[in-house]
Amino acid sequence: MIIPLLILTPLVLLAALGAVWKARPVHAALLLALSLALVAVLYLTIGADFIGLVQFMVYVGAVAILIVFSLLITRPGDEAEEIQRRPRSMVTGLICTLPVLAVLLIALVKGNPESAPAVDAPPLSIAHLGELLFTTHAPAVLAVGVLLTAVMIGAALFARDTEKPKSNQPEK
Amino acid sequence: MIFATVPFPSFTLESLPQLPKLLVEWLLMLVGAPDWLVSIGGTAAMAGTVVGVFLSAFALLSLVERKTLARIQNRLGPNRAGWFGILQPVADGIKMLTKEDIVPTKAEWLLHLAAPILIVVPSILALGVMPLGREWVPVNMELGLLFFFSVGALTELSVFMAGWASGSKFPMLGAMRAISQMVSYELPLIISALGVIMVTGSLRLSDIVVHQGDFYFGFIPKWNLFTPWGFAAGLIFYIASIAEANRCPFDLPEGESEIVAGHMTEYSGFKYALFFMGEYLGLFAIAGLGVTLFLGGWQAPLPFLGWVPTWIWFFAKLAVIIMSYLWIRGTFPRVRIDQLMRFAWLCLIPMALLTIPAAALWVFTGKGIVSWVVTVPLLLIPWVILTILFNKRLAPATRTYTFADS
Amino acid sequence: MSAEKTIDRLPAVPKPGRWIMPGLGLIQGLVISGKNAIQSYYKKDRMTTIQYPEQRAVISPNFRNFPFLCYDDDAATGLRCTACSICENECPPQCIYIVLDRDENGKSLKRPKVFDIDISVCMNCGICAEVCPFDSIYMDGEYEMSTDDRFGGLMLGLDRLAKSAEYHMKLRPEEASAVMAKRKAEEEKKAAAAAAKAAKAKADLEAKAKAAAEAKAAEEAQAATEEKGESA
Amino acid sequence: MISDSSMPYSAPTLEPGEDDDQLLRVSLGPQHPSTHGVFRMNVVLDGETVVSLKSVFGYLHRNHEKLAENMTYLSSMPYTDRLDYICPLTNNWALAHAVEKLAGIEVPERAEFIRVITAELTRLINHTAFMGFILGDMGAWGSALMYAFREREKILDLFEDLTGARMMSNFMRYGGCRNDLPAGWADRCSIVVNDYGPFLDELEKFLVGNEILLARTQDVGQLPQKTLINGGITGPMLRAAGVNYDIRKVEPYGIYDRFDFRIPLGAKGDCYDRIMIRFLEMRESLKILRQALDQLPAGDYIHPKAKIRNFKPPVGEAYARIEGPKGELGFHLISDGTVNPFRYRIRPPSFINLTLLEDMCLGLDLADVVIILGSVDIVLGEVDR
Amino acid sequence: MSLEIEPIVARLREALPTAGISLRKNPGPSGQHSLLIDSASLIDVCRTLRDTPGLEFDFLSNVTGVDWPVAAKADTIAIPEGEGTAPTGGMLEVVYHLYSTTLRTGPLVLRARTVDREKQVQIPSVVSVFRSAELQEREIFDLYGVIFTGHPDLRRILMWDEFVDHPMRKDYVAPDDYEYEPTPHEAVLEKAKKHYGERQKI
Repeated sequence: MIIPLLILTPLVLLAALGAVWKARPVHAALLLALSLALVAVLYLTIGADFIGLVQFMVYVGAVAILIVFSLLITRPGDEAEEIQRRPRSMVTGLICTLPVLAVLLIALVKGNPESAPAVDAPPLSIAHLGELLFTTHAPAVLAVGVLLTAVMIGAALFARDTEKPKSNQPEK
Repeated sequence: MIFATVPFPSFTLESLPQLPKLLVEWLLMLVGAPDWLVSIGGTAAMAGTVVGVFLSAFALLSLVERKTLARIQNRLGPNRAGWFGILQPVADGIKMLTKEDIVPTKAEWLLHLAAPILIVVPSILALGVMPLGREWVPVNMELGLLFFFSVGALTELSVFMAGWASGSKFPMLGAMRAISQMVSYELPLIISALGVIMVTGSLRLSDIVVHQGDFYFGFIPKWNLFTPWGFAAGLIFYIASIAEANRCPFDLPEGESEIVAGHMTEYSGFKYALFFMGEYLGLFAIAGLGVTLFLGGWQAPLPFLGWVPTWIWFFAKLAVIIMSYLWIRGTFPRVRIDQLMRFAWLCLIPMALLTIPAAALWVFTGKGIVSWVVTVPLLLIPWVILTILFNKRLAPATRTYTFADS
Repeated sequence: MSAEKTIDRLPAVPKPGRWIMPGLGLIQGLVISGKNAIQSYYKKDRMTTIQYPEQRAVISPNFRNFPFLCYDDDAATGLRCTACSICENECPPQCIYIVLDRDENGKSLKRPKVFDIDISVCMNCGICAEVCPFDSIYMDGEYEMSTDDRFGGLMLGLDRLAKSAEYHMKLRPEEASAVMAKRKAEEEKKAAAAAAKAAKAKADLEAKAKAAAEAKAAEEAQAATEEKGESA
Repeated sequence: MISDSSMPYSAPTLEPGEDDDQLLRVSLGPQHPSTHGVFRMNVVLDGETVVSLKSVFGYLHRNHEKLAENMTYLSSMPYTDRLDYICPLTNNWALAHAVEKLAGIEVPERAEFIRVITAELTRLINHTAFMGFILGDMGAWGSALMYAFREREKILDLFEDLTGARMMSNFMRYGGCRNDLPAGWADRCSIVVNDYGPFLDELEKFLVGNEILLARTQDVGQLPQKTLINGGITGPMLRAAGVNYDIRKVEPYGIYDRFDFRIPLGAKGDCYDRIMIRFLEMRESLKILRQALDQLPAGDYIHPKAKIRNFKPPVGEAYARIEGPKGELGFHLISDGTVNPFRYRIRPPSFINLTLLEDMCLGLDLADVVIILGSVDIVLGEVDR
Repeated sequence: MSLEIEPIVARLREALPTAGISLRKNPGPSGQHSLLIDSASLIDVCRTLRDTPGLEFDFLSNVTGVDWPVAAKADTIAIPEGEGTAPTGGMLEVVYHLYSTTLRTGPLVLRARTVDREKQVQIPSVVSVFRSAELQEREIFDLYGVIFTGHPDLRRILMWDEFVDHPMRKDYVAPDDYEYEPTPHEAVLEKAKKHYGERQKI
């Protein structure tokens, strides 16, 4: 069980670091997609098939594609000025991440390993998961559904006014 | 002791495709390899058979496509290489291998190399999950369908890499079109597959095929296609699968009359062949899924044909679907990018969403005559409204032509 | 005739306002391409292509490719061409090159010593055949003339251009027969003219001879009378 | 955009300043699958819509006019086959018509009929090939093209019989034709003409109802009638916009006034109308062909006193035009009495029909540019001369 | 059908009294007589021809460039009625053929001439009146060297932009910088040059 974990986690870290460090936006985006994919593989190795495949589908299939697609459309500028303002962005980045790191370390140290749930719990079957999702957690699913539709309508409205009227020059 | 007596694997015609796996396992056991090595050897052999079968099908399809297109255009098609052109794929393969592989200077060579590989990988992974015969299911995953769609998402990423890494303008345009097309056609593809999951109750593909097992009144097979919601969802799945595989009339990314070869413009040599392999294997995967979901996978069409090995039915149905793709490719012109989008978002997705309540009603009203009476209008009326709307606003105007005598 | 009724029909345009299934036109297109595919197996008329090296397309007798020089009975002597180089002047891309054959003291032998056609320049327009007054140059029907030598290979000299009148007869029977008839008629006319000239020449030869004879006779008579005169 | 007709020209040239990196400069280059030959368009795209389009000519420029000035009148006839190599016989007729007007030569009856028959057969070939090319531009690569070329082969075989070459006909002389119809040619021609009707129905069913074609060509590349006339557009493109101007009726040359045929006029003048007008024109050509084949008289195929070699037209100038399949093909000849023309000018319809290409394509997609160029139906031999 | 040109000239003179219009007879049997318009009033003449209801010449079919190295020769083609043009050096001429699509009247031939062949080669561009002249005038500029003032985009159209000379002029000598390739065709070219050579003299 441990071997895949030991192989994968450094790779994920490396990819994430690359995503942050890379000057060229497209390389950064692709490395981000790689790191998300590796996380999905991590899920698969510990037997959580559903969450692994959904992670792969949602993140690599949708989020990474949207980031990359926007890069393709806007074709962002050159890397020079991005490298030039790197020192300042480094500082702000550290300021934000240090507290998060602190919280993680505390949780790691304070939490005692025994209380963690037994590793060999019976693997969750999809039907059971489905029932759980739509009976006990139904309100949460419905809330997420409403949120998503609101986002979809917002995006549609937002896209509408910037779209040029398609001039088929009926009468120029 | 080395040749411990291991019974030679007994196989019937039905489990013929299992033969390589059984042989490898028998050999390994003969040699006395440890268990984990035997299982790995078996799965490797199974994977080998799947890849072998579908690569030879790809070679055959590249020849059959050129010959059927030729027949539609009243000519013979390749008949010089080998008897009736049978060696044409070999000739193409050799040509592709020997052609010089040019990488443009402005291209990012790593992404330029990675793109074709990343296009072929997902199609083969998707084929691994497909139930090809009663005893021939390479990987019987409980989440077969979900695995199929999540792996399918990788092709868009590789198309982007191909388009962006080539550095020149036409691939850029091609990549833009390809991604927008694939993203907007993945939605109707998945939604139309939801109906089947709801009715079957499981994501395992072999369960779906078993569910479509017996026959109405003895001779009409209980495939999902012959149910109202199944017919609508099947049609939408068929159209969306054409768009997903970038086949004509939706072959915009590689619209050769506008942007030369889209994201594949800057490729030559074997990388270009990899793109085609990826496209054709993707076509097999999508058509295979269509057959599994709606045409009853490896089920026999008529009850008394049970003795025929089941994987023959799967490949026969697959051939029929792919011949229809070729027929469409020989006839239709290409759609423009905004029409493509409008068709997907305004027509396909609403109709696909409609099939879900129809499937629900179908199950709750007991799958009998009553459910037919309930679901058919639920599907038909919105469709008629949609076409009337289409005729009024978007339909092409009918033109009257005057004739001048002087 | 069936064709007549389809001439005036306007294209099948759906009546406005009626509800039409959107996919109808597409299905009609499929039916047509399907029909073409199936009929291409058994209907000869549907087939567009032929298998070139094995089957050959039937070319019409009037087909014109690069020119050739016609000779009557023997390539060296019977060449009809008299090197008048009218075709050389009229050739639009100027691809004919003629050198007149002269004997030692410079008199023209009315025969081309060199007659080259550069078939990489010639566009087989047929003007040389049209303007040739001596019906010696005609357009050939042979089209497989590719060579691997870009310089010498495409420069056809007299040896490769000259072809017999029988070849011309085989190539274009009616044109060749018309030319042969015309030439035979000219021969007869020339022969007749020659015969007439010869006859006239003989006639006035005899006339001269007769005149000479009479003159001689007259002299003898005169001489005889002189002798009589002297003797008397 | 185009303001009112009094000041017709204000093409929206893109100032370099306004260009930012959002715009994509693409050159649909001379080597491109759907430019019907070596023709280049520098297109500036904002996303997929065209912002500016400058066309570049001259890749196939052989300067036929300079050659003609150094050659005799007869020698420049084979070069007219190379102008619009899809319809060589109408080019030959245009030059013969101009020289006959320049020198005042009459043409015997039978030659006039042969000219009308070959011209209308050429119009059939051109419009059938157009259907194949326009479908190819739209993406149905090959099907309509091969059907069109299958029928075109039959007519080209007729031309091979008549003129000696399928395409490079070099068939007209000043005062008639080069040779008479070979035996049995007229019957073979009427068989081909009879089979053409059913083929047109089949091609029409394959093409016209097709929803994708309708969606792709309707309201694409449409211009008002006044701009079209002002831009010098002639031929099916002009009549698709509803302007009733066909030189066979406006200025009847040859014996077109003896045949009854109609001129189809379009409604809006977009790409769909241009396709339909060419369909209906093919049907009218079939009518003319049937009448001409019925009334074909006997007689000599060339004026007996027509001079083939060192033909010297009198001093003067003449401009004559015919209704070619692509538009008004005219020849402006100035003769100074010698064997060579002093000035030999060709009025190429494909070249001048490209004047308004940019106006038609502004605001549309890259895919539309390809179809609009296809609907203009250009042949680069005639555009670049 | 050659249209009678006198009433058109009369209407034009009455509409534009100051314009320099002179009738030119065409000796050939085609009977297409032409109007020589001096450059200053070319655009006004075109605009009146297009807009006046009676004339309505709204379709400029053809624009031809002609190079007259000897101006007097032009008078043999377009015979002036009264005084002939002073035989100066050479000149460049542009011939316009106008048609009316509504009245269906025949070719109205207009001629515009430059002062000489070297420096003063300006002719006002009629693109502002007839859009069809745009590409044809660019071609005449490219092949003859006539500079059309007021043309929106006067560039070379057929030759490549760096090309220097104007190929259609009578005195143009083709540069022999083609990549020379020895062919047995040499003899033919000499003979042709010798034969066709002397015919180029004017």
